[in-house]
Amino acid sequence: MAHVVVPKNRLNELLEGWMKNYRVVAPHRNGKALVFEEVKKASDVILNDEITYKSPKEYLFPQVEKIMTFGDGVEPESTEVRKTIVLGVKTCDLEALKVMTAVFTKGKYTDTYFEKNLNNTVLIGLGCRAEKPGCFCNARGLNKAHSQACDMFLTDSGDEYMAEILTCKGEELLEGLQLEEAPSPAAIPQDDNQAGVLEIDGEENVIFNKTDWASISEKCLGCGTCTFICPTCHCFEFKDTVLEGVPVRYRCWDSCMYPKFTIHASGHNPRASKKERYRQRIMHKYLYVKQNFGYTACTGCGRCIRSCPAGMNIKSVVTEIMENLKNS
Amino acid sequence: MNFEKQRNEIAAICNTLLGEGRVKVILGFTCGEYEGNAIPFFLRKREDVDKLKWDDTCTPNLARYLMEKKEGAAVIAKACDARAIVMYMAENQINRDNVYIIGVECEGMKDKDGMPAPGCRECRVKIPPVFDILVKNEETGKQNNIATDTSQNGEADLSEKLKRFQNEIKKCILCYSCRQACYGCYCESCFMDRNIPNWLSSELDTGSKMMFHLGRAMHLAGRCVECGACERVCPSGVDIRYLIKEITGFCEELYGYQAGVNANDIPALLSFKQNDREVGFVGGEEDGSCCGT
Amino acid sequence: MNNPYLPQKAEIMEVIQETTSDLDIKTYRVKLLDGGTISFMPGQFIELSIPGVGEAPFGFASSPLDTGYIELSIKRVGLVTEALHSLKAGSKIWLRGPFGNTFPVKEMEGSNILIIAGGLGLAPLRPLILYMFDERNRCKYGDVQMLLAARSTGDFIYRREFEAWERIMDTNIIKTIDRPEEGWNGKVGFPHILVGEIEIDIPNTYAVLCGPPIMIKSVSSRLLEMGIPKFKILTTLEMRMTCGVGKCGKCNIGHQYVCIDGPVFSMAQLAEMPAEY
Amino acid sequence: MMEQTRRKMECNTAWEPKIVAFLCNWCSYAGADLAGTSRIQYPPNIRIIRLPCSGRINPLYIIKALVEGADGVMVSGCHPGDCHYLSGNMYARRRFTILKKLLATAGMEPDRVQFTWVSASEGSRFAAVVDEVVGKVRKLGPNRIKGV
Repeated sequence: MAHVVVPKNRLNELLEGWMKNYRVVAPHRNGKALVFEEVKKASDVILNDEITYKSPKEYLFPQVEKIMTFGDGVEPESTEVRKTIVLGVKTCDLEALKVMTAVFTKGKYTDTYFEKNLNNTVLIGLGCRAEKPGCFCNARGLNKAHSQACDMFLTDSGDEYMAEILTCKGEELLEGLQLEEAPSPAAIPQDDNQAGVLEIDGEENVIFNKTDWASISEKCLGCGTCTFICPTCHCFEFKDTVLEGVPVRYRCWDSCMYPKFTIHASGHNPRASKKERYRQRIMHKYLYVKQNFGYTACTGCGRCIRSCPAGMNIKSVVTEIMENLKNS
Repeated sequence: MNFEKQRNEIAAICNTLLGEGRVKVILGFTCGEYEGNAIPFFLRKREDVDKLKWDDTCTPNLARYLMEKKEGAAVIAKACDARAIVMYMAENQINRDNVYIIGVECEGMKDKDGMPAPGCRECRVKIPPVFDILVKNEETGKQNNIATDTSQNGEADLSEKLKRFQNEIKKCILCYSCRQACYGCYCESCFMDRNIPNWLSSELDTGSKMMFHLGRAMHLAGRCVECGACERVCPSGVDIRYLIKEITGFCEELYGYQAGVNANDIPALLSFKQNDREVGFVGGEEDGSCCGT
Repeated sequence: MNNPYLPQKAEIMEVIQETTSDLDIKTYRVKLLDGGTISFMPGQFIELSIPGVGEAPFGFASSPLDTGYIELSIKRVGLVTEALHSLKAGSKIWLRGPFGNTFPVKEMEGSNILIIAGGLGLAPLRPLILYMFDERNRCKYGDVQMLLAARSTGDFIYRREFEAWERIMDTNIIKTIDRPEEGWNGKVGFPHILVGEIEIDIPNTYAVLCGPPIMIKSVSSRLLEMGIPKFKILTTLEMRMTCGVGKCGKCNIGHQYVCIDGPVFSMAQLAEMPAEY
Repeated sequence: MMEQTRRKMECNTAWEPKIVAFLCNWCSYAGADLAGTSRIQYPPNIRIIRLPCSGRINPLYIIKALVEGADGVMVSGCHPGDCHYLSGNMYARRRFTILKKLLATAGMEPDRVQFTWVSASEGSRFAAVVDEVVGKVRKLGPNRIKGV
């Protein structure tokens, strides 16, 4: 579709216009941390090359979401459909949302809650310039400068943003703003240093059985931080409770790093120790999702590496697995 | 600084321990792949001794790993790690004879921005209270300084305190990394994970976070060794340690118990005296400064 | 789009106490309140909710051909089952399903069937048994042999039906308990040993087993030794299936989800999957 | 939903404090019983939960009650030295002292949580304590720890 030029000095005007009709979620400074939060003032938006410590997945797949109320019948919670703009989403997170969209909407069943949130969200991507410490999107074969997995993609070019309009939802946002059209660039922005693609390339059973998971996971504290800040982690649990006398069901994020994640009522636990749980995390990301949906569920955003209290590094773990495989 | 000197001394000790086969594994630090920070390291072979790291980024509390390796382990222990080990001994979690402690006198660690790490800012104990061998810091040779912390917030009024608590709660994402990194949170099954009874609040968001942090603080009352791990590992920058610090200080004030100093002392909440003060009880003593009305 | 998480309200019509031992198993006969039916095939499962308490998956235990109601046999073991066991006829519960795959009833036609069940493991096989015993279907299957095991006589579920099942032609039921008991005239011992005593037409038999994990493992390796091919040994697995629709990420074994790719697996499939169940 | 409740509470001029009372079986519960059988009047705002001993009162019970919206919590056991289990209340005394400090640090009005000792023979003291506790909580108004 079309390309338009958004001068940076008109950005605030745009934002204020959007805020009238949308909830605008954008990177915003809360204390020291940069987080995706609803912004009420255009000046609160921070569009830079930093990466937020959490991914913006919570606006499509909230950490706690009321999904139904029990009464005479069961009422699905009509989560107020708030049209939302998520602005400034980096390539790694956009690609991750692609994975999550596949998991929730492909196959025999569709997760209607995720789908509804997705339909009411306009994603505005932002090109990324440099890898931050811990980032490894290059190694994962991502083009951090460009992605089409959104409604509009911004590329910073000094005094202005080049906006690539990718969907009708994106087009709607710019209606009536009389922005100057730009010729389609001859080539999409490219990353200069794309390395090979870091993948686990092997048979499920072989990786499962031939890797020394006990020593790989030895340092892991089992805290689950990695899963909460990961842009592709999507496992959840239902929690039932009684609110003001009315039984309700919530859907909450869960983490494969927790012992209670898979425990049966009988007490039997198929993943009883951290070795099994860590194995599940790596294999789910690099093998299972790939087999079921065609994507590797890790985009190299580096969040888990930066936030891990024990210094676990998924990139080196994957590299180690592949080296072991080659040597054996 | 003489980190290099200390490191060499530690390496020599490890070399001997492994050479003599006295331990199977040594818990220490090595260089992390991300930003060169120190990360936990399980040293098993003599040829890996060179990988040991000792500098001002060695923040992780290694005592936690002793709960998985109760026998045949040595641990490179800063004062806070050693204090945690003292608590494990006081609470009958590990047997002193099964752990070899390489105590290291510590001047405090730095965080990512080069500032004193959480816990180190107000650290009162530089020399490990328990060790088999001590690696001294010759430049300073300081004594443990039991000075009271001055950064208390006893003066703030209630609504400010509530606001502070609510602000911290707001940032929390309930990932439990504070719990997992804490030496003291070793329950087989944390109350937050239990189904029966279910401790989560019926209002899942704020309520459950409050339940978790207040419940955890209560469980650490008089047991916290002020290593700062909870604050350091939090991905959201939640500081709930001030709550624990306050009540730990209160335990010391009321019951004269300091956590992680002497393994033979009975932890404050596991003992009692006939004449314990009844601060803030109905008909009991009123305490204007902290608990009064 | 259908919301796969929304349950329908149902009513408990009848509660049958199955066991007389300390293993508290009850069978619940339930029907949907709006008059609708839940049509399912043997092997599938359903998610049962008790408002304010939670939701848990259970295998169907009634005949798929009875459309007026469904039955679920449930042991009191956790949060949801505890609450369920306090409910009486007339109480309301919520159901969603059916989910999961089914026993390959078409492929099994023409073969002899060997059913091996331990304790509550008989419950998810009962739909298959009743399906085969239906007069329209009985002629499609050969001999039906059953080896039913329980810890003690009081632990057998569906005892009241055994006699009727035995009367059906070409059917043989062997009952066994773990330890001898006074007045017991069946076998004593574990199924993986007793299965060797059964006369089986090896090339022409499908074996279907369900029970505790240890029983599944021991019996299946015995059956393989006896020469029954892997793909003809079927079992049904239990996992913590929160969503039932392959989203929540809890019940996977390798890349397969027990809730959508299972719960029925053949030994041929299980041999290719990581051993994590 | 929370917002609605609050508004409901505010509009409703007849707000009455809800107070959870955890009582030990041997002294305080018997004391409450005596207050009842002696027909001593005390405010009906308390909901009594009986436990074997004040030493069995997990501090989490108190935290949970407050987080779930109780306006106050009252805890009572045998007088120090009179515990049926010899020392349960002595441990409890330390725990409650610390808990009260913790709640105050988190910004909770200390008067919402009241600890006391009532013996089986102190029916009138029980009534007086309840009176005092209800009065103090009433003065504080509804519990707003969650900021709603």
